[in-house]
Parts: sequence; structure tokens; C-alpha cells
Amino acid sequence: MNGPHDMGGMQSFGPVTPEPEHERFHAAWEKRVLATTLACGAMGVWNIDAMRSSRESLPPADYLASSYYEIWFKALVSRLVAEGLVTPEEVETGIAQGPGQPVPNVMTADRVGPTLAAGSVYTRAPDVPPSFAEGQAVRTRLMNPTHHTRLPRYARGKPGVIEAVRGFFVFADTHAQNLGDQPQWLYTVRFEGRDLWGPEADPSLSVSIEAWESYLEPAT
Amino acid sequence: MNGPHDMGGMQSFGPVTPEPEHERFHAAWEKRVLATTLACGAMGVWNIDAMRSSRESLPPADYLASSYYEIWFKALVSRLVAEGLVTPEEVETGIAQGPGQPVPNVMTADRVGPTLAAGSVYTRAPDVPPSFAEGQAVRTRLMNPTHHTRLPRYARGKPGVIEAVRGFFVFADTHAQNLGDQPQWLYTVRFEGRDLWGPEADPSLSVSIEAWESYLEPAT
Amino acid sequence: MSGGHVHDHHHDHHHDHDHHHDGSTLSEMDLRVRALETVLVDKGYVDPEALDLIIETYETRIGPRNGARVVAKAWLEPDYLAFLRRNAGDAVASLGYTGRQGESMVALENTPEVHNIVVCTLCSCYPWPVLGLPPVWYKSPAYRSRVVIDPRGVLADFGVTLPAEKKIKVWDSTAEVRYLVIPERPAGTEGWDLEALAAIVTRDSMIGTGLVTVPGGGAS
Amino acid sequence: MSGGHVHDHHHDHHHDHDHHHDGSTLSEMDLRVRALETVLVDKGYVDPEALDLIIETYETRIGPRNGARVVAKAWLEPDYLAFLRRNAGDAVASLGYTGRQGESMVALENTPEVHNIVVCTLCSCYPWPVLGLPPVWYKSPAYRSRVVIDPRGVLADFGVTLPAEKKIKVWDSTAEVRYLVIPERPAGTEGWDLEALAAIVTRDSMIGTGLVTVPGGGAS
Repeated sequence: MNGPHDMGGMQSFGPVTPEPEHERFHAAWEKRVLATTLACGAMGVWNIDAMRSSRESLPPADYLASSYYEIWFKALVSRLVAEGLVTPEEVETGIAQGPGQPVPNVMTADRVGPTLAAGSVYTRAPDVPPSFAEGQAVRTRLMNPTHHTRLPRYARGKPGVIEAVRGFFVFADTHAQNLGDQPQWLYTVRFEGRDLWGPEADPSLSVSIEAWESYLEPAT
Repeated sequence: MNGPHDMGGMQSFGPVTPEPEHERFHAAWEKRVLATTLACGAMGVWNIDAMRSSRESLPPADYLASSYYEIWFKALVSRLVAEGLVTPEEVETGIAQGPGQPVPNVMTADRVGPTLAAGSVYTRAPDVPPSFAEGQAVRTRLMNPTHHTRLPRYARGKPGVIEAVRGFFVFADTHAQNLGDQPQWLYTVRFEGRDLWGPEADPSLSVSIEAWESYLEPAT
Repeated sequence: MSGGHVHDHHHDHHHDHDHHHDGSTLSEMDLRVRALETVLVDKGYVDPEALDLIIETYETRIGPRNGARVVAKAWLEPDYLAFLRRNAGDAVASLGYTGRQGESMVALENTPEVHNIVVCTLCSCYPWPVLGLPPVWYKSPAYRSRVVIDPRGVLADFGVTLPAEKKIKVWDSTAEVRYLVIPERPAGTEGWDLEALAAIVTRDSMIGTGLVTVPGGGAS
Repeated sequence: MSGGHVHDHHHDHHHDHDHHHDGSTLSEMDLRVRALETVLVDKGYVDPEALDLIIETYETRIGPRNGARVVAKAWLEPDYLAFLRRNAGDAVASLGYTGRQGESMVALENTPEVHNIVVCTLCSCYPWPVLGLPPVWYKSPAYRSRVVIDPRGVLADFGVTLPAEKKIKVWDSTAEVRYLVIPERPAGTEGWDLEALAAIVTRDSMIGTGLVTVPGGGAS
């Protein structure tokens, strides 16, 4: 979906504001949002791509006006409600109106360490060889799906080169839609700045993305 | 400038809400914003392209959260302040702290009818022949200027056909920056939907834009 | 806190400062726009009588009934249609419709094969002399973003379905050319006079988001 | 309205409901997040002890000092650098840094010819096991939008200027691969041990928006 999150190449957000390394949180609620988001994710009701899809589906003005932890919070609420795990009234009042639904997992305190240390593995055993090789010229597809996708608009329909073959990865587009892992070969594709932004681009610039095989076609 | 106003192709704003033809305003203040914007424009301190530039320079979250008359109002205030015609304090309090600056024109009541009926002419006498002819294949330039421009992002670096030669028009990009009329030939350029959006585009779709000659290069 | 009336609902409270002594409720925007207008008048930049006249002009004289008469005349008089095709600006002006935001007019004829739709993706360009001020939806992100990539989806929001094979031409008003769609004349209007025909021509049909139908009769 | 203390400023007023009996001031977000957390705990979806442990983990154990040790070790030990090049994930894990958002690691070596910068234009992907939680600016529209089109402008916001001829490679983390920049080792650090080197490696230098310098000494 071409939404507010896909902002690569915009020029209107003003300067970047650095901050000291020791500033990890800027309000107590940010810590709680981090923890609740991870703990709810560990329930196993949705996957990371589905949650990204929820975040980028916030109304665009709301998305841009929100800090990132606010985006996390709003998307978490929206997802919990959409999955039927809480009601809007419960979220508003802070009072549970009944017991929870059954969920696949609850991350108890003893499982925090192992869960965070393990992460989630998004690679799968390949059942086909990769179609592209390092150094090969490719072109990204010109596509505008209405569902979650990870090919940014600035890098669509552009000529590039395979910088690396990364492995065989769960496909974000289907994963986000609960259509399964449908793993594909994943590549790092490098674009010259002028191919993305035109002849006035910084001549020293190249930009790379990670692209699943179905985002790519051979260069013509 | 790649800003929030350049929204052609986004898919995340939800459905369009029709409204009855007789609904011309939705609040009394909207009428006053219309009138003040036109009357201030008639002062001759800025031109229409400069005002468009002010509107699209609002912070993106603010732009998207505002109704269009709110955008007009905020940009008008911002422009009046930038030109030194009012102070932020005056706008906040509603109390003028001193007399106005001299301005080229004040649109008195007797001049409203003639001024609105005349409009502004943006065509100029051509001093060069057009470089492109109706039916000719062209390509829009891939460019990302940081100033005001009227080539939308979705139509950059795309193949199209000259649908019509419209005339010799004041160039919006320079006009907005107070760099003069610098008139150029203006064309309507038609793109096939698939050239803008890819092979999955509606096969019955074509989209056209108006493009100044410097936005175009011959098809390769 | 001055002692005041008691509110039942907490949320009423912080809008108190918008309540005036005459009992009216003014929005934040009403107050801000009034403050600006007062300053502009006091500094001599705008003439309050001129503001009222501008509003009166767009409330009573310039609106889509102008365009409807252009369309009806084009349906009835082949010579006038030819004039519109040759020079829409002069043809429209010959009916007395001139001025701001209509300096360079082009008429777009719908046919059984082609349906035209007008948009301004970058701001709100619209043919004022023939259609008046644009409706809210024309200036909305939902319309501006989507009509160039999914025109049939937008038409569905207006309850309009076109045959799959009908060509859709979307015209993005990126310069000072202004487009008026001449909709197809519906069957069942044979022998109607200009006034009767003009009465069924809707604003939306002249933008391209509507079709002209015979009320209670067979649609085209 | 319960009788309360008197406020000098009108603006204080509508925040009254955020004042609690213990005198603390809670923001709207504090209240909303607390309400959600209470519901989630009461419904049995999350374990409050687990939430505290998650926070403790990212406040005390997982942060950029992990990455700094990876960098320092790579500077000191050619075998470890070779390990990083061959399999960054295993090399990082060999120091005990594993888990969420670091499942597939790649190390990017800065050289006198090439400077690497990491971004996630679409959301906030970041190598948590080595750098911890991303700083606010990394997740901000200003950074995400601009670093892919104007990296030198972004670097200037960080006070960093690179030679014009230096190649800039921007890496947009669009999948589950996570990048760690290995900055150039500055001159003047000959003979330093791992702890001393790790102490001067900043978080920003491992994202690519900073360079490593010797405090009070000659920068690289």
C-alpha cells in the first residue's frame, strides 16, 4: 500500500535532530509500550509483518503526527481490537469486561530471556535455486499493490545490480496478509543515485534495498 | 519539493465522500478565508505559484490534518509574516501594533468585480518555437528539485506522448521563487496507466499532466 | 477559574473559552480567522466591503450552473460545440463566464468510448468561472491521491460504474489550463430546451465523477 | 468541578485531569498506555513481571556498548574481522549478542573510499542485539525520508562532512537483514586495548551518521 510510511525521497520534514546515546526513553509510557508490544507479539496471534501492516495503515495524518512509540501503541490497540482480543471500550476505560480469549502463548517472566535471545528465524530451507547472481543487472518491478509490501516507491521500476544473495526468506507481502511464509530468495540490490533521483543526484551516492525475487526482473 | 501535497498514487486515504452541489461552505470562517486570501493576493506582493509553495511548505502532518481552507489560512498567515506585513503577535491577538507597510495594490470594493472577471493571464508571447509537436513521444525528466515544481513524482522519468501544445506560459518553478516569469512552451502529456503504475494497472486508464518544456526530453 | 455553569461532561470544559457573551459558540478557526481579518483591515491591506463582495460573488453568481449552461448549449448547437472545441476559453467567455482560475479553458467531451475525469493532484486547481468553488472532496487527499491510480474505485465511491472497455482519461491540472468535462447527453432528452437540459447537468458530471441522467427516467 | 488550586494561566486549565493525588503529572499517553496494560494483564494476555523484565533487558543489557565491542574486536583481531565478513551473525553471536531484530546480521566496513549509512525508510528496522533500541531520530520522518536522497545533508545535521569524492552507500533495511557499520579506526589509537577502543565507538558511528574520533585528539 502506498501509504505515509513509504517516505523515502521526501524533502519536507526538516532537519534531523541528533540525540545523546544514553537517552533510551523519553517518557515512562514509552517503556510500557515497548514491553506490551513485545509481550503481545509473543502471544503468536500475529506476525511481525502483520504488525508493520497495522502501523502503516494508521490514517496518514495520524501516522505523521505521532512519535514512533505512539505509532506502536495505536497499531497495537488497533490490532488487538481487530483480532477480537479486547474491545474499544475496555481500552478506553482500562477495565476488562470479561476473561481473555485463548491465545497460543503467554510470555511469562521465565520465558523473557530465552525468547528475546532467540528472536525469530525468518530464513527457510531453499527448495529452488536463486534466479539471480551477485553482480547481475536487474530491474525492480513497477508495481503498486494495495497490500503490505516492502518495495519502497522510490525504488520501483529502477535498474540496479545484485549486491548480494542473502538467503531464502519468508515473504513479507504474504506473511503480512496471513497468506503464509511463501519463502523466496532475498537479494540486496544496489542502485546508483542518478538512477533513483536523476542526473542532479549526488554523484557519490548509491542506495541499496533488500528485495525478494518476485520484486525483480532481469534487466532488459 | 517532494512534500505532502504531491500525493498522486497514494492508496491510504480511504474512500472519497461526495457532497451535494449546493454545499458551498461548511463554516462561516471558510468564506472569510476565501475572501481574505483573494484580497491579499490582489495586493500584488506574491504570485499564485509563490502562495502554492507556501501551502505545500506547511509541516506534512499539519498539511494532511488540515482541511483545504485551513491550509489556505495557515499558508496565508505564514506568507504575510514572511513578507513582513504582519507579526505573529498581531495574528495571535487580532490587534494591529502599527500601520501597514506600503503594498502595490489594495482591492477596494469597486475593483472586486473587474478584478475577479479579468483573472490573471499566464500566457506570454512566444519568442521561440515549441520543441515538441502533438503526437510526439517524449519522456519526463527524472528530477527532484528542492523548490516548488509542478511535475508530480508519479509522472517523473516516464514515457508519454504530447497530447496538445497548450501555449507559452509563465514557468511555475521560477515564478514561485520570485525568479521571474521565464515563460516556456506548455504541453499536455499523456501517459498510459501501465507506464505509470505497472502491468497490473487498469488497462483502460490514461493520465495526462501539463508539463513545461524543461520537464521534458525526447523519447529515447 | 471564574464560577460558571457546571458541565455534565468533562470534555466540554476546555472549549469554554470559545463561548461568547451572546451565547454563540465560535470555533477555534472562527476566532483565528476573525483575528487575522481585523488586523488586515486595521493595517489597510484589505477593504471589508471588498471581502463581502468577493463572498457574494462566489455564493450567488459563480457556480456550476454556469458550466451547466455551457454543456446544454454544446448539446443543442453544433456550432457552439465546434466553438468550444476550437477555443473553449472564448466559447465560455461568450456566455459571460470569465475570470480567475479559468484563464485557459479546455473542453473534454465524453463519448461512448471515452470518459474524462479532472483532478489536481498537487493542490486544488479547478475551473472557477464555469464550476465555482471546488467541493471539499475535490480538494481532499482521498480524491487527489487515488483518482490517478484507481479511477474506477473513486467512481464507485460516487455510485458510478462504467463498462470495463470504456477508456478513462484522467487529466491532472498541473498548470494554469482548466478543464470542463462535457458529459454525454442522456437518451430521453430529445426536444428539451437549454434550460431543461442545463437543469439536469450536475457539477460532478462536469468534473467526471458523475453521469447525467434523466430524473426518474432512463439513464444514459 | 471540584474546587481546586487556582491557575495563573488559562492554558494550564484543561490539563487538570492529568494531575493525580500524589502530585505527579501524567500525560494523556501515560493514561492510555496504563489503561491498555491493565486490561491486558487482567485478561491474562501479558504477565506484568515479564513486562518489567523486558524493559530491564533493553535498559541495562542490550545497547550500543555491545556493538562497540564488536567493532573494537574487529579493529584489533584480523581473524575476528574475517569472521565478521564471512558470517556476521555468528561472529556477533560469539560475543553473546543474539536475538530479536538481529537474526540475519551483515557488517559494513567503512574505508577511506566508502562510507556506509543504514536506514529503514519504511519503518524502524535496526540491529537490536548490537545497538539496542533505535534513537528517536532514526525512526523520524526527517531521517527516513531524506537520507536516501540527500545523505550529505543529513550528515551535516550531525556535524559530519565527508570528502566529495568519498562514495556513500546507503542501506535501506527493507527485509530482515540487519546492518552494523564498522567505522574507520581513527589515527592515534595505536596500541589501545579492546576496552579503550570500545569506549570511543559511538552508536551513531555504527549507524553511519557519525565518525569515531579520539577525544581531545586528532580525528580520523
